[in-house]
Amino acid sequence: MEQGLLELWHSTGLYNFTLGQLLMIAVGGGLIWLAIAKGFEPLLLIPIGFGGILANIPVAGIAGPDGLLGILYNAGIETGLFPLLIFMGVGAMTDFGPMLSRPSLIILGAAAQFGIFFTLFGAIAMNLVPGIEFSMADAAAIAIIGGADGPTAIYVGSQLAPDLLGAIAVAAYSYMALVPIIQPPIMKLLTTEEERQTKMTQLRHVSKREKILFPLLLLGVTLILLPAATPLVGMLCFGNLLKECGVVDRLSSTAQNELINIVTIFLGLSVGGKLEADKFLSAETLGILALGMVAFSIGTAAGVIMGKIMYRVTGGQVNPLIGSAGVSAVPMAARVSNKIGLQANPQNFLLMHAMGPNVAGVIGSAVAAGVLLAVVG
Amino acid sequence: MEQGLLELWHSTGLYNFTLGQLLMIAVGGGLIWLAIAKGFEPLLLIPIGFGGILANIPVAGIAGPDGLLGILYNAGIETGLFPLLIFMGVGAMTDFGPMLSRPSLIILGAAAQFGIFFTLFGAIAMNLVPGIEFSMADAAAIAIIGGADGPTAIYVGSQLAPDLLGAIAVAAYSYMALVPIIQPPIMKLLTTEEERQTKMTQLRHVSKREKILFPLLLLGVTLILLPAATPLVGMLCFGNLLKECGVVDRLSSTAQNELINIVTIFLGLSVGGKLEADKFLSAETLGILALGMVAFSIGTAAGVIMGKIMYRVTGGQVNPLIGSAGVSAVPMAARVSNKIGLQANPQNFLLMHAMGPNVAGVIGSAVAAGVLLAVVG
Amino acid sequence: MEQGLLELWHSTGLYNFTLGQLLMIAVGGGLIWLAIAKGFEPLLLIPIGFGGILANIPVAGIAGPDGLLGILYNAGIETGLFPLLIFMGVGAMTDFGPMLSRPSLIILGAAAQFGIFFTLFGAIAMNLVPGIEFSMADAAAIAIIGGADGPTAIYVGSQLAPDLLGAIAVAAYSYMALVPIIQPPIMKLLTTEEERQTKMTQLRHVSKREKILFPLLLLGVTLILLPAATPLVGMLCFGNLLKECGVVDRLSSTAQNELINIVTIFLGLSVGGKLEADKFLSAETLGILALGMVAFSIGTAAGVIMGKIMYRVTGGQVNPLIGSAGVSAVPMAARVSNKIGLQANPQNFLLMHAMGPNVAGVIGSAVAAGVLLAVVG
Amino acid sequence: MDINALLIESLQLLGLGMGAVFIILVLLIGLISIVARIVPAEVTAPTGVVASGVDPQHLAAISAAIHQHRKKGN
Amino acid sequence: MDINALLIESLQLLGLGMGAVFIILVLLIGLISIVARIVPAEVTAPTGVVASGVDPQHLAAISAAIHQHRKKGN
Amino acid sequence: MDINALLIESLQLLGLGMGAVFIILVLLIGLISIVARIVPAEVTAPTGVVASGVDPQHLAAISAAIHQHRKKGN
Ligand code: NA
Ligand code: NA
Ligand code: NA
Repeated sequence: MEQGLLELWHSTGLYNFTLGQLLMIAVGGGLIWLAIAKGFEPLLLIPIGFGGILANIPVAGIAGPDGLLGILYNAGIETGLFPLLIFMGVGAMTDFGPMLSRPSLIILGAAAQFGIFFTLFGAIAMNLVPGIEFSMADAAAIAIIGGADGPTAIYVGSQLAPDLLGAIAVAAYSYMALVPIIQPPIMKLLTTEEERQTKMTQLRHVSKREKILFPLLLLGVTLILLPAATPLVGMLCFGNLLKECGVVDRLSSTAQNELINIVTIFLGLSVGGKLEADKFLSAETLGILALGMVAFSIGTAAGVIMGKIMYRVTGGQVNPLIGSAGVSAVPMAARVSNKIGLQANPQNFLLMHAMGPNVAGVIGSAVAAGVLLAVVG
Repeated sequence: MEQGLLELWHSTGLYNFTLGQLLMIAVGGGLIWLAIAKGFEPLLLIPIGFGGILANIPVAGIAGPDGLLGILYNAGIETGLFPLLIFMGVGAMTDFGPMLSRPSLIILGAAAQFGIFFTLFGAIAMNLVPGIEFSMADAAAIAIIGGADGPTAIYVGSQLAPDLLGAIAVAAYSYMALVPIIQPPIMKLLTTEEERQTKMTQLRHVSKREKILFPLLLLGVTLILLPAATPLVGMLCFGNLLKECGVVDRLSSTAQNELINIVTIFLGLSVGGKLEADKFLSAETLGILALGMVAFSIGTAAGVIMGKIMYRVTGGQVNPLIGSAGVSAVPMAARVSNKIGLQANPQNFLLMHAMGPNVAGVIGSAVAAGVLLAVVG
Repeated sequence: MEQGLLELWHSTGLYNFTLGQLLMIAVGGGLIWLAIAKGFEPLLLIPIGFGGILANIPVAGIAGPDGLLGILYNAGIETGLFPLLIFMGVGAMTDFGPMLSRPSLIILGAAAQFGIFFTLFGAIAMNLVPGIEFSMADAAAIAIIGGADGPTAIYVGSQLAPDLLGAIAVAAYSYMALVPIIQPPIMKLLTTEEERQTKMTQLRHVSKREKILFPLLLLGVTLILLPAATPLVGMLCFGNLLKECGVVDRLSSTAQNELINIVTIFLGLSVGGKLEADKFLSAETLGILALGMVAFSIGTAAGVIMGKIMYRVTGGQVNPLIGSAGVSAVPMAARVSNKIGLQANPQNFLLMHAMGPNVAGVIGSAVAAGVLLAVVG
Repeated sequence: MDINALLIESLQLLGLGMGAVFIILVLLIGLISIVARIVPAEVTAPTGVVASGVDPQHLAAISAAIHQHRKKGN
Repeated sequence: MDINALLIESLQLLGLGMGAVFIILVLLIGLISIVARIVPAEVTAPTGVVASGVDPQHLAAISAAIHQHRKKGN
Repeated sequence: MDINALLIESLQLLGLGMGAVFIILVLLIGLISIVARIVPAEVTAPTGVVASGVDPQHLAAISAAIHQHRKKGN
């Protein structure tokens, strides 16, 4: 009898907990609180936070190789399957129309990727801080947070630095949720009141056929110049083709509803499984959080500055505020551009104009991911 | 030519059938008949019955390691994935409100688990019958039938006694379907007419915030005291959090519809794949069926007796009839409590009061499963 | 710096393309064009075409063992999982009522399978052409194109001749889309104006119970006589039982909607992954395309000729035009029968009569597949 | 295996295959016809009620209970 | 292990198991009751608005912009 | 690899990366503009009908047949 009791006692959490695990359970709870009470990207942060709690339960081994989270991780994250399927769903949900109607604005989505590559440099420079050691692969995985795109960050992170994946995903989604707080001061600092008041002309009509051709065009350019980006860009294009072609609506609907929901649950839980105490509670995580903030800020600034250049070049036809939307974080960043524009001029609706750079930013960061995977991976 | 004909003849079922396989095909057909004509848990028993037929087809090897059922079994049952995902869906479908509004009734859901542990003892005692040999792991896997909860039984069975899984699943779901026949005589035997006529006061209002906090609370208690129960309890809590938090409705909807449907099909078929003749047609199966009935009856009785104790302690504020709902078998057992209550007093609506012990019984048997996995597994 | 540039250049598609890959990307684009602009089976040919493009991108290795398409292929095609799940969905979508109401017409669905076995002979004879070498397994995999049933062709192809799978799937779905062009001349050639004008009597009512019993009956006959056909036939029957039994509507709905959609996306992409240049651009592919056309034509002719025999035997109660629907290609072939019938007599509605042989053809080709797998596999 | 042997084998397979297809489908025709004769004509499909395992009065009682409960809060 | 030892072990497990179930569920009753007392009464659930991360004026502006855009083409 | 070499490599990557992003997206701008000029204006989208592979009369006939069939039983 005593032996049985002892066995049971030895199998309690009380007997087995480490301080780190308790802290991580609090971190998981904190993410869930941010998601529910503050609206921080709940679709991802609730599963990630809950996965983080499950991963830090002693004895149970839920994130171990034979546990639920470990099995899901090996099947879907290590292989890249989950982020690629999410990207397909994103493609099936994205209307590239606003971008096609004024393609020149795509350049804003390119400029904002400066945040990624500047952060790569910053992460390497951080090695000068004692206690932090980032390899080139680590640095690249962290830098991609600046892409402000969840599945891209998880895909690159899982390929280049799986040990940092938990922190990278948490940083990426948290900062995406914080876009309405991070971006406005930078946007206002870099623009004049006159620039912000700029009204933009109405968008031209985009035909169905242009929309069908676009994903094939994008895939074509990518496969010729940067095949390493084709898994991500390819699935985005595939999803978008399902949506736009108009003859496979049942597949398109499944890709953007049930399938992406199922994969989101699995992806969130298994990414949360990477929030293990010994990996997460380290100086590296603080570095990742700091660098992620730098990446978002620099990306926003680069987009706005490119917006100012276009404002000059076009003789005032482009409102620089839509430049910040180039970081992606669809559609939050475009909404922020719209909001700041309305503050300057209550008749100034920038939302649809900002959607162009916004979705271009998704493509831009997928391309940047391809460069990182090709050179560093 | 003759050789070809001979080859084809040797590949017919007629040439290869064993008597056992024919019997098992009849058993599979019988389960399908019970499901369709008698309404026995059709969501599970149709896939299980059909899987049982497929598994006993000679030559085809559908339940073998390279066959459809074998592949599904290895991917989803051996790993625990399928029952855990079902449990997530159950969490997303369950309203714990009636239980939260009067938490003291949870004690009824604890008492009914006596059926499990008594049956464990009974299964070991059955070793005295010649021809039957149950190890402690076998006994534990059989006893969990008394939990009256399908996914819990399948999860524990697959971990502790995969060879008995087919019989355990069939017994669990059959007896759950038979709850309206098994429980009433026991309930009437143990209660007086006066007790059965007891009306219960109306339930207090439960706030949204209490409902959101509950799954986190339950997970917290479980991870501190019994980590071995956290895979099951954790997924139940995760599903319930998705439902109650109100900010991820698309995930909650997928968890309780498409995802649970897909997994139910796969789980049913692969559990059916365990209905192989040489495993199922044995004295053990008869023992399992007998013990399962004992487990259900003892659990029901224990719940009712605890109900009688509460009736006394509270001075007649608790109707003992709701005690039987503590075995789980949601929502059938609660309906039975309601029905017997109405027979005693046509104004006596016990349904919502019985839902409290009913869902508490799900938690109770998941906890019991944790104890069995921790000590025996 | 130069090294970095060189690395990037060496990782471009431009540097790495082979002529074959460019051709195959054009083939993939061509399939997508046929699907969108010409309505060629878009649900399958868009994923297959897109998968074909992705598979031929140099460097990226998307169809390799660690790439998305390779992983999906290994998980779902090599194991047979995807085509079997599609078949389950087909079962859940098929109403066998018209077939049950006049079972004698099933014989037309048997006759049309002559296309399969004649083509098997033709494929072996093709070995006389220099440069083409088909083993018996190759020939069987090609012949099944004549079954005019996509999942059956993919299932048999993946088991007997995985290297030819891409070409076989493309041929099968293309010819299924071309049924309205391939069949009419053959039908008109083989029938007289008088035969084509034959009106058929109205179908008898089929009770719910007959519909529920049918899938079990079909499975019973198959498992006794040809167990090798039971994976395919079994899943068809399982899906149909889910649909007809009326007590598991949520499973039936999932099987014929979300689940089949998800699997269609995965199956299409991974079959497209088999459109690799070195496998597809060969004399064998031309042979497969030629033989597929032969198979469809012979199958159509055999069905019509059997129709003429039934016309004679029944004293003009069967319109021979419905014989061509026996090849399957549901519901296109039945529509073609109806259309040609209307041309001969504007009051002559053959659609529901042709649905009988049409769905019988699905069973017929699954049985034929079982013979091929049993003898050749 | 030389081409002639293969040709002969494929001809045999033609016979075997069409034979198997016809035997199975003809058997199916027979069984369907037998079932059609045996199975009684439809009697307004009582399966639905049996399947839910609940009789109508019971259902009414449940709805009443839920209704009453909802009205009073929660 | 002989049958007697097994029987004793299973009796122990009966005690341990029911003990664990009761301890956990009784603890749960306590916690639920505490939470029920601590958590403030509902204040017309403001979570919905917070969760979407957008204030109502903002939403109005967005809808206006989309409406205007749609009206003008595309 | 010492920190200086890493810093230089990361600076190179900055140049390469932004170069690649700009080249690809500028090329995309060009191609989109060309497509926009080449593709003819919309002509009430006839794709829908072609896609279904059935002409309207045919569809009418089918519906008529189904309707007639349904009316008569089954
Ligand atoms: Na981006
Ligand atoms: Na229970
Ligand atoms: Na066929």
